[in-house]
Amino acid sequence: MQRMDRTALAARVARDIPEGAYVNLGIGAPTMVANYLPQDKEVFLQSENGLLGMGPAPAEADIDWELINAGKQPVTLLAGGSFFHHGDSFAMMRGGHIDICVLGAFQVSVHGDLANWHTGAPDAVPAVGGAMDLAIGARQVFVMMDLLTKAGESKLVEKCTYPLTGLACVSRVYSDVAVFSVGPEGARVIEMVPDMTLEELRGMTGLPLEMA
Amino acid sequence: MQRMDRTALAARVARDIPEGAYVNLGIGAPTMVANYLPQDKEVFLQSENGLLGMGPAPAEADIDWELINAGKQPVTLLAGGSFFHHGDSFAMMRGGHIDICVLGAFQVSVHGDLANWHTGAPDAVPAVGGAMDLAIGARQVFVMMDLLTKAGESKLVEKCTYPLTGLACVSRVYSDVAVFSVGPEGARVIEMVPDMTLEELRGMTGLPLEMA
Amino acid sequence: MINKIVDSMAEAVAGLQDGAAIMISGFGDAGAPAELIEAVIAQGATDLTIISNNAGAGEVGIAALMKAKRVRKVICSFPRQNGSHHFEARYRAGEVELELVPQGNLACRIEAAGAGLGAVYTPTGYGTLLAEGKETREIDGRHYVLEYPIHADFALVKARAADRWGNLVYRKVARNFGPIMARAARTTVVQVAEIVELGALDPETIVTPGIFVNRVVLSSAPATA
Amino acid sequence: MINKIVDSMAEAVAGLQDGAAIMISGFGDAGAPAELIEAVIAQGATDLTIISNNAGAGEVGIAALMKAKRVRKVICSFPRQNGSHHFEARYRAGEVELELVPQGNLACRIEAAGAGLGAVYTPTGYGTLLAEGKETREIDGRHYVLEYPIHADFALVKARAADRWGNLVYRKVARNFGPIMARAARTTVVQVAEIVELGALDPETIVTPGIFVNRVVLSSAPATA
Repeated sequence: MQRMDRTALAARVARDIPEGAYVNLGIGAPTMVANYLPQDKEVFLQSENGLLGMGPAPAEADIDWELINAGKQPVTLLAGGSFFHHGDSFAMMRGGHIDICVLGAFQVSVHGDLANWHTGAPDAVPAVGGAMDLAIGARQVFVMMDLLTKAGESKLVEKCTYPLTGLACVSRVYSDVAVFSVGPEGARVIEMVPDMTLEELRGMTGLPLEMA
Repeated sequence: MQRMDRTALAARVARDIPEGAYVNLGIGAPTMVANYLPQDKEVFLQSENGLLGMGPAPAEADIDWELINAGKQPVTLLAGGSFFHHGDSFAMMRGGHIDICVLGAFQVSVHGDLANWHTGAPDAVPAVGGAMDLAIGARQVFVMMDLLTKAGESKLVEKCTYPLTGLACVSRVYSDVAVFSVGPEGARVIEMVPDMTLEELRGMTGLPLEMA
Repeated sequence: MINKIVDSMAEAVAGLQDGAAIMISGFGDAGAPAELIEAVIAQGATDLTIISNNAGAGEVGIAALMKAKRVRKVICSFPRQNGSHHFEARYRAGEVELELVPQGNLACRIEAAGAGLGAVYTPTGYGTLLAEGKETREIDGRHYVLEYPIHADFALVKARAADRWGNLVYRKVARNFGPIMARAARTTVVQVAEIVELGALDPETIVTPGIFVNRVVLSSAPATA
Repeated sequence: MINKIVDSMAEAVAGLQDGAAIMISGFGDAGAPAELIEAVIAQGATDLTIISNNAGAGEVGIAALMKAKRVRKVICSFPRQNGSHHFEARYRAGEVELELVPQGNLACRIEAAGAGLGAVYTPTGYGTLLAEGKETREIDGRHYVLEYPIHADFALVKARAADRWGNLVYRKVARNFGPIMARAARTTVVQVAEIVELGALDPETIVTPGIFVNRVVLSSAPATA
């Protein structure tokens, strides 16, 4: 079975982002989606620390530590980009102005509940950042994740056991072996990697999956 | 008895505005206070339609209908002034950032209730503008008014009979014959015009007034 | 390539439905998108709810909408002013409903809509006629009124300049309600005096980022200096 | 003549009391007023509540305040990051209380304070651990959590330039929390890279009007181009 690696997965997510979309890419793997957006189409990247129209990483010589993304990596600003304060930035999210956000996850439920901020470990120092705002604010939330944990447990679940980030907020899950829709009617399989079968996906997840 | 006319009253109010104060002057007579602020002191005038650092009226040739005050009269902007939107403008007021606002009134109660937006006439088309926001937002609300109506009734009252603009919001009343403090402990007389007596003020208002 | 600039006022207001709620920027004439309002009259939508600071004065702008009997309801702070005879006539005839809102509550309800808040507790209006029947609460010794967001189907906004992504800058006090209304409507349409190249607006000084703007149209009125 | 410019970092933070609540701008290092924080350490106030996006990393800024054991409580969204060992050590030792707030709720609670709102209903956090015990309400079919304003005694803000009235402009994403914190504190102190003549800042592009600023101090750090 040919799993998608992170770059293939980022490219797959990028294919579902239409021209003109306002998009927030979460910290970590979702940031890579930017590398696969078609050069000839204009997609607007927002970063919650106060910029819209984010461009690619700068050359070493052009790094400016007052021009960084939410992951604190140096970025650039495209012509037509803008800066704004945190109040306005989160109004953009909470107010439903972001079309798509792409996030990582520990778990996603078949109804779209998201757990991605806290492992629930009692000794962990918690940190949430903008995860909860993005989860409930964006019109569509795409999750990018491996379907299974390293221990082989499904991260697509009937009900999340990790502390939730947001309820019923995810619409799609892009995993290394399949793409799912999730929501009020449960999870459906949109596509699978070559050689993957529905039966196998059911086995991996323990869910009664059907094709969308 | 020598009553203060509007210009004398405006000059009297101006004397109580310290340098550095952020001040909003209401529509009508309060606007005249600006003419009596000392030239050598800096007082910051805010107008709720989105400017801070308002200057005097322009010369005829310099009138710009996109540079007006809340009364829709042409004004100027001082060096150091700024423009902002209505959300920010009313955050300035509601958030307690305006030190003093000066308003006209139909009635003020001895406890500082203000009535200045509606006569209560059933056939009147109501209009409120920013009156209620100013009344409760500014740290101090000064009222400028004649003490009596044309019919000879006191506008400083035990309890307002006109519809209220705000509760317990006025701290001082500058009238044509006396200056009063109002508030939790009731009305007190701060000063009177020459030849006015406390007895006469009691007669005019029907209130058991004492000197502050 | 994304280009939010449309070629005509008619295109700018296309799709406006009967019964729509429309926000209209402006404080008096400053910032009022007169040409867009003319286009609404020409377009024909009726039974409109108008959300604006004023209810129109004279013969153009919102007053012309009133005169043309296109308005069912007005949500505003200051409907009574010199020349507001068209509003007053409709209002006294019982043809137009008025929701009178203190100006700062109007602003913060529009802001709440744009920012996705469900409701806010505001001190303005507490204990007055305009808070009658509304839920109140005492918080830290102060009294507040619960006010709900105001959303709109369309916002008609006037700005000074825009680029093809819909980034906006305004001019002096014509800014007023424009930036907050642009955020609170499903479709935001902006009449500008000037269209500039992408990148010509300084990213530090853009007041309304293009994310809040759907259509931009060039005004035929001369730009103010 | 009003001149909000003070001559030293010490003067900028004068009057800070033990037990004060301090807002500190910055998202990571961008916009963090490092010199003002150094001045707070030198000034000696302790038992502080820090309201900021992060809880410090490395050895300077908020991390230095943590190391110096001046902090009783942190209200922030993202305390755990590379180099946040000083916070983590104090937190695990039970010496520092943590109120974890989603970043957008942190922003809107600070905005509510500056705008004089009593509370707001926000959708963020509904149904999660961070809303446990909080009042909730369903409005138009959506669930919201009631969140209260966050006020502060001092705000320490970094901006690019100021004039003597305290008007501010920022630089790129160093703007972040500065403008909203400046409005929410009793005393707002700003560290700037440049002081300009009154009138040198374009009135259309001032981000924080001077009404929100009490003291301005020139940073000795070189201005970023």
